Amino acid sequence: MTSGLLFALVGVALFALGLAGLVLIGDVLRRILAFNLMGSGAFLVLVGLAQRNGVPDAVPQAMVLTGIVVAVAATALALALARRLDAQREGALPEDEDG
Amino acid sequence: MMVLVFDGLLACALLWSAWRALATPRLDRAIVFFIAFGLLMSLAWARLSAPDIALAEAAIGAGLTGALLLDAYGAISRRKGGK
Amino acid sequence: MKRLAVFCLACAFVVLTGGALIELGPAAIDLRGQVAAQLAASGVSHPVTAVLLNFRGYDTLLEVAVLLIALLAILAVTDKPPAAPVPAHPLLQAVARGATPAMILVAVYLLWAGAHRPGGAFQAGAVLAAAAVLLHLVGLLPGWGAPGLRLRLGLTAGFALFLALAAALLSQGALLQYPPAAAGTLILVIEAGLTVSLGLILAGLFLFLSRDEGGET
Amino acid sequence: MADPLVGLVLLPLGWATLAFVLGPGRGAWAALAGIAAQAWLAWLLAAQVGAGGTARHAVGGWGAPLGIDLAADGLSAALLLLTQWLALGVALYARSYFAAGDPARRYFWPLAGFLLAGLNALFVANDLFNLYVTLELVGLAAVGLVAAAGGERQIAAALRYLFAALAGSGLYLFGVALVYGVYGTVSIATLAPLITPEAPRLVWIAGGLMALGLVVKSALFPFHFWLPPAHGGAPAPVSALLSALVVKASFYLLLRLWLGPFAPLAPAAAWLPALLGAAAIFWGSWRAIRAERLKPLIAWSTVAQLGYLFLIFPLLAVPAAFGAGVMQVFAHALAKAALFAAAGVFIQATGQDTVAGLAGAAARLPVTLFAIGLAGMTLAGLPPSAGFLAKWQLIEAALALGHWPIAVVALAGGLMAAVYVFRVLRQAFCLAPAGAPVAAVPRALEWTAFALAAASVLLGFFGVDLMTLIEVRA
Repeated sequence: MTSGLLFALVGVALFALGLAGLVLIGDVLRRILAFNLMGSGAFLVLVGLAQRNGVPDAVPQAMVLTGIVVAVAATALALALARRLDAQREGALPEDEDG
Repeated sequence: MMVLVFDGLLACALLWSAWRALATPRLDRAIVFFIAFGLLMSLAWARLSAPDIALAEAAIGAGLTGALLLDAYGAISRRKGGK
Repeated sequence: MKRLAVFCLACAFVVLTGGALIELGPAAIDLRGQVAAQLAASGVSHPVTAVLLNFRGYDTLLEVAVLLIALLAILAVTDKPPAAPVPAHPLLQAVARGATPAMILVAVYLLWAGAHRPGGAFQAGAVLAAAAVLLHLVGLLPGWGAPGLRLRLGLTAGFALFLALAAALLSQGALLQYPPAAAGTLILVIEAGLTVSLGLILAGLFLFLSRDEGGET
Repeated sequence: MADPLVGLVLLPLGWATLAFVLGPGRGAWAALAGIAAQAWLAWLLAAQVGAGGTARHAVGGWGAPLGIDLAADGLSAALLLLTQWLALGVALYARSYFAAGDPARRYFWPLAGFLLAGLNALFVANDLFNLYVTLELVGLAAVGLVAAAGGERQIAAALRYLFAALAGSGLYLFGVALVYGVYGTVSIATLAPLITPEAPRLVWIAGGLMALGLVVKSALFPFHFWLPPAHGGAPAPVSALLSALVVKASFYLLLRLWLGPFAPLAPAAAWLPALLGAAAIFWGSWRAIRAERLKPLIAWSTVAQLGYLFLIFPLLAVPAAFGAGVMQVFAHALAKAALFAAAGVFIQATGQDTVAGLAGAAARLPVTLFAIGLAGMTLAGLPPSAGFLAKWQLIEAALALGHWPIAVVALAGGLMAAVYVFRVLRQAFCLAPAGAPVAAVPRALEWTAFALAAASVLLGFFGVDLMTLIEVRA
C-alpha cells in the first residue's frame, strides 16, 4: 500500500464523517467544522488516489490549492452569517448538539 | 517499514482529531482539535510530496481558518456571557 | 433513530467506496507526462505553479473571483463601524512589530520561489494576511470599516490585473495564451498582483469580520 | 472580444469588479451596459451555433486534457441567451426597485455581476473541476445576495442555503476526485468515450454522488427545504434571479452529465428523479395553495415547477422529452421572474406581503395584475404559452413510451398551479378595505414585470426555433 492510497482511504472516512456531521449537527460553528472536514476528505482523495502509484501529480495538487482557497472563502462567509445572526438573536442561545 | 508505520499513525491521528472536533462537548476545545487537524493535514500533504499544499494548508487551512473560528467563538460566547 | 441511520449509511459508504478504491487499476490517462513535456513552454519550472497559473490558469482566475464574492458578501452583512483595537501587552506588541518585516520578507521570498520550487502567490498572500491579523490581534492595526476607495482598489487590483492580462492575451489566439518567451515574466507579474490582493482579501476576511466587537480572541 | 464564448465570462467579471470599485450602491450603469453587451454576444453565439455547430475555445491554447476547454452546443447557447436577456429585464427592474438607503443595494451590482459570470462560466465549461469552481461562484454569490437584505429572517435563510449549497458542491467535488482517480482527467470531452457500462464500481459511486450533489443544489424534493425561505425572503429582484436562473444551473449540469459522459450508466437510475419530481409537484403546489404570503407562495411554486424538470429523465429516449425539459426551463424562468417582479411591485405599493393584502389591486395596479395573469397562464400550462408547449411535449413523450402516470402527474400539476394562481387573482379583484394606503410605484417596475410575463407567453410562438437550436449537439 502506498501513502497515496492510504490517505485516499482516510479521505473517504473524513468525507463521510464531515457529511454525517453536517446532516446531524445543529450548531452552526460545529457544522462549519464538519463542512471543512468534508472538504479535506475530498482533497485527500483527489491527490491520494491520483498518486496511488507513488508518483507526485501536479494537476490534482493545483486543484487542491484552488479548493483550499474556495473552502476558506466559504468558511469566512458562513462565520460572518453566523455572527450576524447571533448578534440579531441576542439572548437566544445557539443550542449545542454534539455529533 | 518505518515510513508505513508513520503514515499509519498519522492516518489514525487525523481521524481521531477530526472525530474529536465534531464530538467534543466544549466548542472551544473542538476548535483547537480542528486546528490540530489542520496541522496534521499539513503533515499528510508533506507525506504525499505536495509541499505547496502543505504550506497553504498550514497558513490558510489551519492558520487563517483557525483564527477566524476562534474569533467568531470569542464574539459569540462574549455575547452569551454578557447577557 | 436518525443518528443511527446516518451512522449506518456513512459506514456502508466508507466500506463500499474504500473497497472500490483498493481494487482500482491504473488510470487511463496520465497527465504527468504532458505536464512534464510542456513545462519548458510554460514559463516556470515548478510543475504545480505551471498548472496553477498557466495550464489551468482559468480555474485560478475564477477562484480569485470566489474570494472576492465571499468578501463582498461579508461586507454586505456587516455594517457596524470598527471598534477601537484593544492594545495587548507591550512585549507582545514589540514582538509583532519585529515579526512583521520578517513576514513580508518571507512573502516576497515565497512569491519569487514559486517559479521553480514550492511557493507562490497563495502562500505569499496568506503570510501577508497572517502578518496583518497578528498586528490586529496585538492592537496595532484597527479592524476595517467600510472600505474606502484605496482599499477597494487594493482588494481588486490583483484580480483586475489578472483579468485584463487574460483578456489582452486573447490577441495571441486564446484566453490566457502566454507567448512562450514572455510567459515567465507575465506569470510573475500576475502573481505579484495576486499576492498583494490576496493578502488584503484574506486579511479582510478576518478584519472586516472582527469588527462587530473588539478583535481579540 | 472576438469570441462570444470568452466575452460572456469576462464581461460580467469586469463590470462586477468595476461596480465594487465605484463604491456601495453604484455601478448600475456599468451593469446595464455590460448586460446589454452580453445579450448581444449571446445572440451572436446562438446564431453561430445554429449555423455552424458547436463553438469551442481552448483556454491558454493547450487544449484538453492538459488545459481547460470551453464549449457551447445548442443547449448551452440557448441557456446563455435566456440568462442574458432575463438578466437584462431584472437589471432594469432592480435599478428602480432599491430605494437609496436600502442596505440590500450596497453590494447588489457587484454580487449580481459575479453571479452572472458564474452562470455563464458554468454554461460554457467543459471540465468537471472547472465546473466545481463555477458552482461555488454561483452558490456563494447567490447566498450573498440573499444575506445582503440583512434582516434576521434573511440571514437565517442565507445560512441554511449556504450549508445546502456547500453540501451539494462538496458531494460533487468528491465525485470529481473519484473520476480523476479512475481516469486521470476531468475534461468532459476526453471522459465521454472512456466511461462504459463496464466502468469500475468507483465510477458509479462518483456519478451517484455528483448527481446527489446537483439535486441538492437544484432543490429537488426532499432537498427543497432551503429554497422557500431563501427565495421567499430575498428582495424581489434577487428572488427573480435565484428562482429563474440559479436553480436551473445545477439542473443544466445534471442534464449535461446525464446525457453526456455518464449516459452509459444513467438509465439505471432514471425513475428515481422522476418519482421525486412527482412528489415535488404535489407537495410544492399544495404548500403554494396554502401559503399566506405572496413571495413564499411563489417560492413554493418554484419547488413544484422544478419537479417537472425531473419528470423527463425516464423519457429521454424520445427527443420530445429533452425539448420539454428545456422549454420548461425557459417558461418557468420567465414566468417566475415576472411573478417575483410583480410581487415586488405589490410589496412596494401596499407595504405588505400577504395574499389577503392584494385586495383591490386590480383597480390600482392593472399592468402588474395582467403580468401575474400571463405568468400564471404559463405556470398552469395554458395555450399558447411556453408552459403549454413544455407540458404538451412532456405528455407526448410520456404517452409515446406508454408511461401514462407521468402524463397524469403533469396534468394534475397544471390544475394545482391554476388553483394557486387563481387564488391570487381572485383576491386581487376583491374590493380594497377602505382607506388602505397605496404608495406610488415606479412605472419601470410594472412594465418590466409585464415584459417578462409577456415573453413567457410569446415564447410559445418561437418554440420551433428554440427546438432547432437545442438540437445542435456536440
